[in-house]
Amino acid sequence: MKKAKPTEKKIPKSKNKDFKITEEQYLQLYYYMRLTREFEESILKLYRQGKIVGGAYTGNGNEATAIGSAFALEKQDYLFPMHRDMGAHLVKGQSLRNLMLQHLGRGNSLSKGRDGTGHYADPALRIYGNISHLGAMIPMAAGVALASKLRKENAVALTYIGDGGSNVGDVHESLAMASVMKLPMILIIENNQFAYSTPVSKQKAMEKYSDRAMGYGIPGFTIDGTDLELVYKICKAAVERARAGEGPTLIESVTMRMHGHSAHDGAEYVPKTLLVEWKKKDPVMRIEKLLMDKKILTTKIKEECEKRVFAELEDATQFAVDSPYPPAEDAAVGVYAD
Amino acid sequence: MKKAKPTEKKIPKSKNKDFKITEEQYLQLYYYMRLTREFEESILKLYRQGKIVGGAYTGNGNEATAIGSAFALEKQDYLFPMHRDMGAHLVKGQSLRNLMLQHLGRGNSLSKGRDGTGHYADPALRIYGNISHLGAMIPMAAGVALASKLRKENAVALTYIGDGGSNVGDVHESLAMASVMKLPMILIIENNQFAYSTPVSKQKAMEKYSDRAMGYGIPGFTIDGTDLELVYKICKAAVERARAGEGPTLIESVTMRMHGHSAHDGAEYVPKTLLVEWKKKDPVMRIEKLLMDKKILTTKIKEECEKRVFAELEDATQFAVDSPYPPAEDAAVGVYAD
Amino acid sequence: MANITYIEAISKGLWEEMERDSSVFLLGEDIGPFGGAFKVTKGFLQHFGEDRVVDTVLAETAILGAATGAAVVGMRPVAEMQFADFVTTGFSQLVNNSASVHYRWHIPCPMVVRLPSGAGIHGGPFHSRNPEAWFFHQPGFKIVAPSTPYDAKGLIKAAIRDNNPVLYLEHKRLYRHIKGEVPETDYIVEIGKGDVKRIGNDISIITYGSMVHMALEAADVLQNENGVSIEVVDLRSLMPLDTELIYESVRKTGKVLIAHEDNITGGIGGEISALISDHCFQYLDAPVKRIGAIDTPTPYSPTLEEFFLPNTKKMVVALQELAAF
Amino acid sequence: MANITYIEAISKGLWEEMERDSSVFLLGEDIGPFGGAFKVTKGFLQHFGEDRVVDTVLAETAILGAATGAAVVGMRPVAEMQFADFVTTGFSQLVNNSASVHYRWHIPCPMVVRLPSGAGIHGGPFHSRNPEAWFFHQPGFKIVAPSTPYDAKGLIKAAIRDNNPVLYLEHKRLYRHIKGEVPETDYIVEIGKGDVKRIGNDISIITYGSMVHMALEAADVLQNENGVSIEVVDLRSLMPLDTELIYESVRKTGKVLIAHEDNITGGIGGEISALISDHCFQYLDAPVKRIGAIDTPTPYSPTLEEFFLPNTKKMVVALQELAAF
Ligand SMILES: Cc1ncc(C[n+]2csc(CCOP(=O)(O)OP(=O)(O)O)c2C)c(N)n1
Ligand SMILES: Cc1ncc(C[n+]2csc(CCOP(=O)(O)OP(=O)(O)O)c2C)c(N)n1
Ligand SMILES: [Mg+2]
Ligand SMILES: [Mg+2]
Repeated sequence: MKKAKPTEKKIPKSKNKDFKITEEQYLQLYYYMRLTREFEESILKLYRQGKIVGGAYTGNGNEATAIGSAFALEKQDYLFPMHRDMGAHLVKGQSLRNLMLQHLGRGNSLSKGRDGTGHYADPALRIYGNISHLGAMIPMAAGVALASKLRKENAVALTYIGDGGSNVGDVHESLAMASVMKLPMILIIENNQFAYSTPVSKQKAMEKYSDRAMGYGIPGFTIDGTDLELVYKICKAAVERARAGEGPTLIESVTMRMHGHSAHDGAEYVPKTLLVEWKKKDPVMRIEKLLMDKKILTTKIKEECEKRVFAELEDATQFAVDSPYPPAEDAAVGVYAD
Repeated sequence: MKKAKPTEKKIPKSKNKDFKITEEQYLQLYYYMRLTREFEESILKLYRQGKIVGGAYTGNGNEATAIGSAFALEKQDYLFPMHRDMGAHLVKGQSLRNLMLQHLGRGNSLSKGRDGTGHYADPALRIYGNISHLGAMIPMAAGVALASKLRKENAVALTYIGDGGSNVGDVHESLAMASVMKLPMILIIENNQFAYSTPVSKQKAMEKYSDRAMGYGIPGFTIDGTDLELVYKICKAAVERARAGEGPTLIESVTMRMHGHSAHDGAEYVPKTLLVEWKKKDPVMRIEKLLMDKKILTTKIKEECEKRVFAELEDATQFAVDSPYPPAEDAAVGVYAD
Repeated sequence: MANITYIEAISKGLWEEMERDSSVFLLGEDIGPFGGAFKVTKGFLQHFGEDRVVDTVLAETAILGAATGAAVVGMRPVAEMQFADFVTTGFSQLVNNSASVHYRWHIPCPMVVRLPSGAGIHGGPFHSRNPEAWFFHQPGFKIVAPSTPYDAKGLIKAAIRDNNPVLYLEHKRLYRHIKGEVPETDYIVEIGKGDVKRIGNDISIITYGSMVHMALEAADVLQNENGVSIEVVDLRSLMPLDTELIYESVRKTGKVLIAHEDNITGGIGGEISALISDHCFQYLDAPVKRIGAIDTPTPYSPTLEEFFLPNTKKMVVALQELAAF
Repeated sequence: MANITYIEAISKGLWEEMERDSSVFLLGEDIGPFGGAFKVTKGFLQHFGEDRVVDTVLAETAILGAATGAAVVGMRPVAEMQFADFVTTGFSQLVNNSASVHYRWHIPCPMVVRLPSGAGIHGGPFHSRNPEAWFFHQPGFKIVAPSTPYDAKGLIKAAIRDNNPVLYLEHKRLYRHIKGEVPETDYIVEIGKGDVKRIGNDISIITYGSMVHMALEAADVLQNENGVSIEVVDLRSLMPLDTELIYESVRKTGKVLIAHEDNITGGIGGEISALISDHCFQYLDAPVKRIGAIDTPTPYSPTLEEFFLPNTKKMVVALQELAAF
């Protein structure tokens, strides 16, 4: 039995040694980062206008984690995103229109208005959204990883949980199952310092969440979740490992929830200094600066990107706002499949 | 934050340096070891005679773990034993008669015949028996530890789980809660190589169960569970730590389930060589030999002990067999407390 | 007397019981400095301190199990589920441990689980649960579901003083929507006692929680538009049920509409209907009718949710049909 | 045709479906080399291999969640709970995920959960559960409960072919107790269709599972001792209910006894009674009666358990009272 090291901060050596990010990929990533940030700003605006049906959860601060991780997946891989992972939906191919329709609860949304926000599934893209119960998707992700293994699909299941949600029993049972069966599953613990109002110091007594990996005999990493490249590379290695049949990986991605828990929450309980500190590591700014420094991003490209983002958002918002709610009687159908 | 070491095999240094076992205590321990072994043999005999109401679970191989751990408790401490911990009940003060009555489902049993085996509570002795659902007692033990902390009772809650049962979500949630709140709780994982028919290699992918301690920032130990002295001393240290307000400890006690899962199970799936190997470490033999070597136990004392054990068992068995089942209509009362 | 909201009444009841009995303590997620997702426990931490207002890790099994353990050794924990929906995550603790402690161990288990329940706030499938039927079927629980500030305060106080696990359903839509007169002196509403919220002669509505208000509105409509006199029986306690009060009303009116917001099939309305049929057979002038949510998860979109839920209009239609029978 | 036991019928049905469809696989605790606690899957591992007979860690949430996940991506998992009681440990997965997948996602969730259920074997409070009522109340499940080897095989096959989460209640007391003729050719018992196990004119017993056999015995007694003709309706499917079959029988007899082994209060008998009252009101010659376990946990001692459970004798008394009404 291989002895898991408590935490490895370095990127594990790849067998392909092929984690280099091309210029084109950098620009793609930049686009997704901007798009995600602006999409969520739009959601907040729509919320303030009373157009969102229920609550609105955003992932400001979490973009690099969501995007970097999903970018490590291939088409055949399965994504089980959480409520702060809008960027992962986008990277996996989801359209802005569909995401907007979900938030506005429209009849032509993927869930046909039966559920909101990221709570939908899109089998063609292999995206399976969360339910509200924290941790409840992870056993399902393990099951999908099991199906992939049994069918020799060579597909990996990537899923997420928060620092608070990681304490739910479902997480433990899934990791126990996945580790014993060497299932191709990756779990990212998004430690964004808070679970609703509760600081992470009241959710854990150990140093870092990746300390839990050893308890399952799997590799564990704790990384700076605002560093897009790092997230991508660690996840790519984990995907490779999973695909090779070596089993799951646990990754703690350390970030900050820069907004309230949901749009209605002013988050007065968050020390202002913490926000100031983390603002310096804003993941969108970080990647922008990096690409500027690398001369991959120019002012011109940036402006084009912005234009594209705003145009797409404009289109999606208008499309969603113009779409009707589902007909009322529709509520009664579809409990059972035929 | 103190960094938990993955596993510490040595007994942690006591503040009292007072873990010495007196001769009298040694003989007490020996008595409990013999009593437990013989009690469970009696249960198996009664089972074969069709006198046990339901299933019969025994802890042959686990005596040192059950007895050594419970011996580390004081009167004010709380015991939440599992199905292989008959010895712990006895050490904590439970009478043979009561245990026999439980197994025979009699009306004058502590549960008044509503539940069997170790499934009873005895508040005076601070024993709270398990339910069948594996892991389900641990959140309750955490709650009792919390009550102890809130009331400044200075009492510790000791509980157990199997190698299989340790995968149930309840275990994780309880450890998360207990570690964050620094509750005076001790969890012993009784790794007896099998969970029913399933070998431990199919229950875990890590090296040892104590590797999970680090994931909660608490001390973890993996010890030879057939070594009565070692079990006692580790547990004593854990109790001391808990009482000092330093929080929970996780102890993996490695043993072997020398009988079937329950009395009806022939355990054909257990490799004979494994039984032969572990037979050499029979915990009752081990303590007997140790005490003989130490000249604490003499043939005469041994014979007296046996006489006492058999007489007590005779009494308890007869008492229980002679006791009536509860009156049928009794089933309808007592769902609610007044 | 003070004119306060439903949610203020719950807070006040909790507060008074904590003042009265030092073995009462609260535990749950975000209930401390934050005062809870709905602010029921706002200010409690400051007043009662960390040993009485215990913020927990995010883990319902641990919360409910810990509450059970603490109760068994003589504390009086009040556990908050952030939404009633999340009680499913700790289901085993409640139905296996809490409910059976007294029957199997002969020890009281004086705990309260607060369950912010109910739909109508566009919460979607996972923030809209009415969880009562599951626990109604498990021997060992008491279940209460107040509809007014008066009952909310009286029942939370009774629940805390009860020696059994009590599930306290507080309807989220009533929180700030309903106001009422509440005594500032100590009182309780006895668990197991319903309340006739409107006296009538022609049809009985048997209901509880948020539906009481719709029933009263529907009764007005029936009176004004159809001259039909409706009696509204507010159960307040779902377990034990005040069967005498139900039967008395049915024997008088001979016609019954049972109304709950929960899904109809397998809801507690079925049991109530069965009890009425069994015990009031010769008094019934019409079939016992039920109204509730349709048998689907709670949908998210406003159009769907409206179709899904019972409401005053639908009750009026059902009552008119009954009246015409 | 072969004369086999109830448990053999389940095994055979499973085996045939696994032969027929390679997307069917089994998962659960001790189901591999050991063949399961009750030996339903004995020999399966050897024949179908490790990818079709998956021994899991001891963790019901993981088992039920993994089954749901695998089903959603097109497999047909059959999950075994070692005892039905332990489904409570994975309750959230079933009621939140499995049940709502199709309604919310529009994707089929073709999974089966095998639930060795029922009391009468001195299993005590935690090895005797009849878990149907909880899931009956959650929209999204189908629930079946065979009483004979024929139905057991036909229903496990139908359950596996169904595109929804199906809870398959197999009564432990019937496993080796009941034998019957079972075709060796392929057949299914359609989910949602009940079966009249005995035709009669005076009283209908509506029942399922182990109680069917008691009902048949009680019917004999009534016929022989009282000259009363009893119809025994075996529901077989609890969800969806074959309401037409129920109503037809009630319209004929005018008197009904609903019988289930589960606790009475909040059991599915309440719903059935309510449906009958609502839809057969003018045909009823007596109150709809129910018989079931009393409202306590399942006690351990034989004397208590006997008092707790319904049985043939108690049914006879209830039927005689109905006959005399
Ligand atoms: C099982 C469960 N319990 C409680 C909640 C209520 N709730 C929703 S989000 C949240 C905080 C989540 O914190 P964390 O897991 O850290 O994720 P974050 O929102 O910070 O990304 C809580 C308590 C829930 N959704 N599910
Ligand atoms: C939650 C739960 N699932 C399944 C079972 C059925 N069961 C009873 S004991 C057992 C094996 C337990 O193995 P382990 O935890 O290693 O304890 P041991 O019996 O070996 O001491 C199983 C599967 C149970 N009691 N509880
Ligand atoms: Mg967080
Ligand atoms: Mg074991």
